[in-house]
Amino acid sequence: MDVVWASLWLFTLLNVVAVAALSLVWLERKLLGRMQGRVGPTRVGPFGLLQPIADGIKLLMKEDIAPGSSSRVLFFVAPLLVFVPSYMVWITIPFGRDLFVRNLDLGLFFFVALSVLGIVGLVLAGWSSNSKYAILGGFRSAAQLVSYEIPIIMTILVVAMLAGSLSFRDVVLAQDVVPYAAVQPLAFGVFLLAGLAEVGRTPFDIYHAESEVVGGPFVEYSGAHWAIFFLAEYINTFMVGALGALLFLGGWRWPVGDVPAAAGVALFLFKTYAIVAVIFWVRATYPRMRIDQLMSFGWKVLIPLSFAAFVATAFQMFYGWPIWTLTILSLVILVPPIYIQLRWQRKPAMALAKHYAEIAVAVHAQPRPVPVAAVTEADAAPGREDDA
Amino acid sequence: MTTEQQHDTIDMMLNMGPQHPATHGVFRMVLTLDGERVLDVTPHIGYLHRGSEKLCESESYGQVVTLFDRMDYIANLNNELAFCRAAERLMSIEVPERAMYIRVILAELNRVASHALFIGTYAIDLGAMTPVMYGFRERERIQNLFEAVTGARMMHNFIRIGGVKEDVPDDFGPRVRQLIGQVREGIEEMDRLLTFNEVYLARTRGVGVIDAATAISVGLTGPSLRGSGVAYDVRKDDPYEIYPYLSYKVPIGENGDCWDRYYVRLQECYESLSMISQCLDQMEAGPTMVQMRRIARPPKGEVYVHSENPRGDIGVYLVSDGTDKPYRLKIRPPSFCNLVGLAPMTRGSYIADAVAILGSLDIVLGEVDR
Amino acid sequence: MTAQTPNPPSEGDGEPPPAAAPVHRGPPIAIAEEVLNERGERTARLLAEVVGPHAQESGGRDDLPWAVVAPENLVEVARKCRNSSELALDMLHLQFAVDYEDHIQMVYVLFSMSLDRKAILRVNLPAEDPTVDSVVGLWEAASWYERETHDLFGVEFAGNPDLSPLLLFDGFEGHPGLKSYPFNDYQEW
Amino acid sequence: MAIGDDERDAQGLPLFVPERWDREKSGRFFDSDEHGGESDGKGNHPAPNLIRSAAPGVITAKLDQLAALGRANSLWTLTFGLACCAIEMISTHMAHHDFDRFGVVTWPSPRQSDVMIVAGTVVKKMADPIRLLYEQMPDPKWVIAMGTCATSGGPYYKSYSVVMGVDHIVPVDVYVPGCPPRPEALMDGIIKLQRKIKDDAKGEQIDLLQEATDDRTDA
Repeated sequence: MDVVWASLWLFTLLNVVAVAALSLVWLERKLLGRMQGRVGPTRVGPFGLLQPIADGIKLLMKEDIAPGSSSRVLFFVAPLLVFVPSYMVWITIPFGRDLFVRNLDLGLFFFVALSVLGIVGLVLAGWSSNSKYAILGGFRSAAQLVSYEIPIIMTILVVAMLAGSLSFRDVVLAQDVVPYAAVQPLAFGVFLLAGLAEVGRTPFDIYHAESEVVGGPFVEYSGAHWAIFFLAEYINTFMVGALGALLFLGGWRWPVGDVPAAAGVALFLFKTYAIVAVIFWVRATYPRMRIDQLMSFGWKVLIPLSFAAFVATAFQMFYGWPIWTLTILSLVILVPPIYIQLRWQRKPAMALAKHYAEIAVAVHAQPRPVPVAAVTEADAAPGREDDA
Repeated sequence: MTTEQQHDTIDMMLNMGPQHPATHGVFRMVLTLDGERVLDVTPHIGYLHRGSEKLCESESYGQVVTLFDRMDYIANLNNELAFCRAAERLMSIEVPERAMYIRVILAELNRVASHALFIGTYAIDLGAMTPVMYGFRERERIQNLFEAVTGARMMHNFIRIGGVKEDVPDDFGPRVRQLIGQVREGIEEMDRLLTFNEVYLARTRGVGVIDAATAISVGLTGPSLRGSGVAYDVRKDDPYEIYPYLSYKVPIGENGDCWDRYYVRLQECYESLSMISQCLDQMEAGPTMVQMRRIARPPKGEVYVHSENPRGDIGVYLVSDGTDKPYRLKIRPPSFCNLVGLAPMTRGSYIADAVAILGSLDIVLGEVDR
Repeated sequence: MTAQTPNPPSEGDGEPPPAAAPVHRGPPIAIAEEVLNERGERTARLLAEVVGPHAQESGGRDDLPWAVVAPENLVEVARKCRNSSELALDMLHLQFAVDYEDHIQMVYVLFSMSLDRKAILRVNLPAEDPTVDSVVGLWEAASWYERETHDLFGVEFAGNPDLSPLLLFDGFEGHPGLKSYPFNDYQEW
Repeated sequence: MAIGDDERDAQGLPLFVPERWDREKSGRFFDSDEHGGESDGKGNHPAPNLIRSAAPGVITAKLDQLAALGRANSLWTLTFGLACCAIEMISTHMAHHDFDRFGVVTWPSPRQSDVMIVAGTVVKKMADPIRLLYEQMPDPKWVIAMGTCATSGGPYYKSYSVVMGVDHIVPVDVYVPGCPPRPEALMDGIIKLQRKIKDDAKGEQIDLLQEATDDRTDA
């Protein structure tokens, strides 16, 4: 009997997640449009709201080409391997106090385990479509996503330590006094950056970079299969927003405490969309990093920082210092890398720009010959003067 | 460069084909890759070879100006100016002062529009979506003014042999001053967004370095050459039109990497804007066309005239046999010569750098293939 | 100038012109006078020293002196121009061919970035099988110029490592740059 | 590809003969058919598929119009600029003219694009790549020939290396005149294409030329 309930719940979850992803598609095009001085889709329905639906209909109705030289079965399985994990994670994510499909008490662990599966689908898509760009994109995605799992896991461990439990609900309930973003700003920052890389948004979107590998693993997909990839990517972005809201901003509880479910969900969605808007804002401003810079940033900066956050939390909990010492500790750890970054990259560039301003070759205007009223041959044509 | 591999691996040949978002049109690059590292680049061009030089030989001098518009289709007025100066030098015509001022104002505005487009497309090659929108917003403003003066957004056919087609509209002065203010703000906006952006610096500093000697031997000219430290600018070293009467600074870089080439072009925008305001102050009333026959018929002889285009040093070698059609007309396209420098710069870099280096050379395919 | 008579149909129409020079029925052809300004005079004197006996003809216009050199000692003269201290022509600004129907003339425009000097070297080649030594060794810019001239004019460059087609596609027969290439009878396809 | 050796002309370029131009149908998923219906290049006539063969014409009429509405309002163009018209096409996509209002986004890969805007002079060396790109695009696809060069060779009609119009290579749906056409002209071309898609789905064939003359008469 509960199989029917479970399938009903899963079906509604699928719809909720799909609608959320479509709203993200619309929000991205409108937000990016606004930031770039243009309007974004306006013709398709009021304020362009039907634009994602029009895209969806078109993509479903399109011919779905599998290139002749590709291994057909793997080609059609790969999108499912990417979509299913990103959808299954939503089972444990609570929208409100008791608005969830299953409240696993190992919710965080379940999320970490599933988010790694998406990589298999990407690499399979890259390899099975038998095109050089796809293979390059697939290997890049493998390298990037694996190396950004570790910072995410460490920051989630920090939250688990603070909350004392691995279930999403308990984490949110534990944050009623102060959200963990205030307690551990370092972990919040590392989580957002690693989340950006996990989802492949700029400045970490190297595996489907348009100008280098032309869409990466998705190059050969068209029509419905490509739509599944597209949807999975937006669901992942929504997931990073949701997790940021739940783990660090106190989900549906923080400022208002216990409120009726509807207000709680509204608050949770507001926080999620705020984080997603920041992700789109970063996409509009930053260029893309190169693959070796991305790797060195991941391994040399994010992972040490996440370990430092972990150790700081351990110290605070072991010695039982008051909670605000942890905030100061994590801020102290956060400031030096930012200072070093500015010191070694921005200042020398500014100094170089000043230096170039000095060594620019100045050309001084020669006195103009007295302008004769009518133009006659006597007016020495400047074109002929030679002495520089 | 690459450590010798124990097992023999085959280098992958990646074809960045004629249709590729980063190749600015129909330019094809075959990269020999060892993983992500580029071992060698073999550029293939000719996908837009329309035979303009052969066409020029069967059209009269007035008609050739339109073909020059379509060669470097981002700096149209500068191309028209290059050809008209060659024909005027051959016919030894003195262009009236006011026509020269109008020409220089429009050419410098076109240079600013071209550099604004460069900053935009270069940023989108590296992944930033917003500067290209700001760049094209400035370009639209300048194109609106071009439309008021010459009647067309891109293919103006306004600079003629012996002067300009007609005088500028009456509100030209105040309108250009207002335009200079707006465009300066727009470019400063792009400057604030991009120049000292950490990720942008990481992607362009020290990438695609070429020293002055190889740059000269390879034939680089214009901002790409000035990025490597050679202070050669045709407006300074071989002054033409009314450039000797203007005071400005020629920005040069030192390390010859992508960021220097970008920064030289950015500073050139500001210099061009200040030049335009100086021209507006010095311009007086007067005729805008020299008295000559409608069909230009230069004497038999040869002449070589070069002028400063946004992309580099465009040279026009005109051989005339006395009839009203040029006997042979050879154009020295700066983008064509800058492309020769692509291979030495890109060896040993990554794929992402190959895209950045190609973008920093700012090539236009209509000019490369003619 | 006299009133402009309608221009006679240009020689290019229909079949290629007869071997004899086409009779020209337009207004008298004026010859452009070639006068050098003093900067050009200075460069011309330096060029005369460097080129020395090899110069078959020389002249100049404004600040651009030119000298005609025999094809066999082109590379030697070019190397001297490039390496000489006071001429220092370190940039090959432009290299192309002009088809005069009875002979093909290669033109090398050389610039000096440091001393701001300019000079032109010209080489006359027979029209049948025009071959000349390649200057790729002196200036790397020559590689693409020579490939393009080889495509459009069929001039062979001895010593250029790869003369594969640059501007035209592989199956293209004929050299479109030559005057003899049919121009107006375009086949619609 | 389906070009035999005999179908190349003297200069080795593919002769394009619409009738004999057939494409092998690889595996289809949803919309188009499995048994190789002939796509007559009109792009918008989706070959008969599962639903349409089950209940011909009855319930599918509305489905076609819904599909056409979806297709018309989300035309994804292929990033494919050849020459000067490409600059005007880019400035149409940019902030001032903003193609995004019509749902038109430029996409780098041919697999995910519906419209190929051929913007610029079609050179013979570029003929094969254009043909290849057209064949890589999934089925309901359209071509806009932007500018006189793509329509009929433009100012280079006498040149030895220019193809006289892209309709020698691919079937074209909308021609946009101009050299280069203003961004507003390209937007008008896209709007005409949208109307063409919607009217094709209704079954009646609108004749753009005739309709253009009507506009002139009653203007």
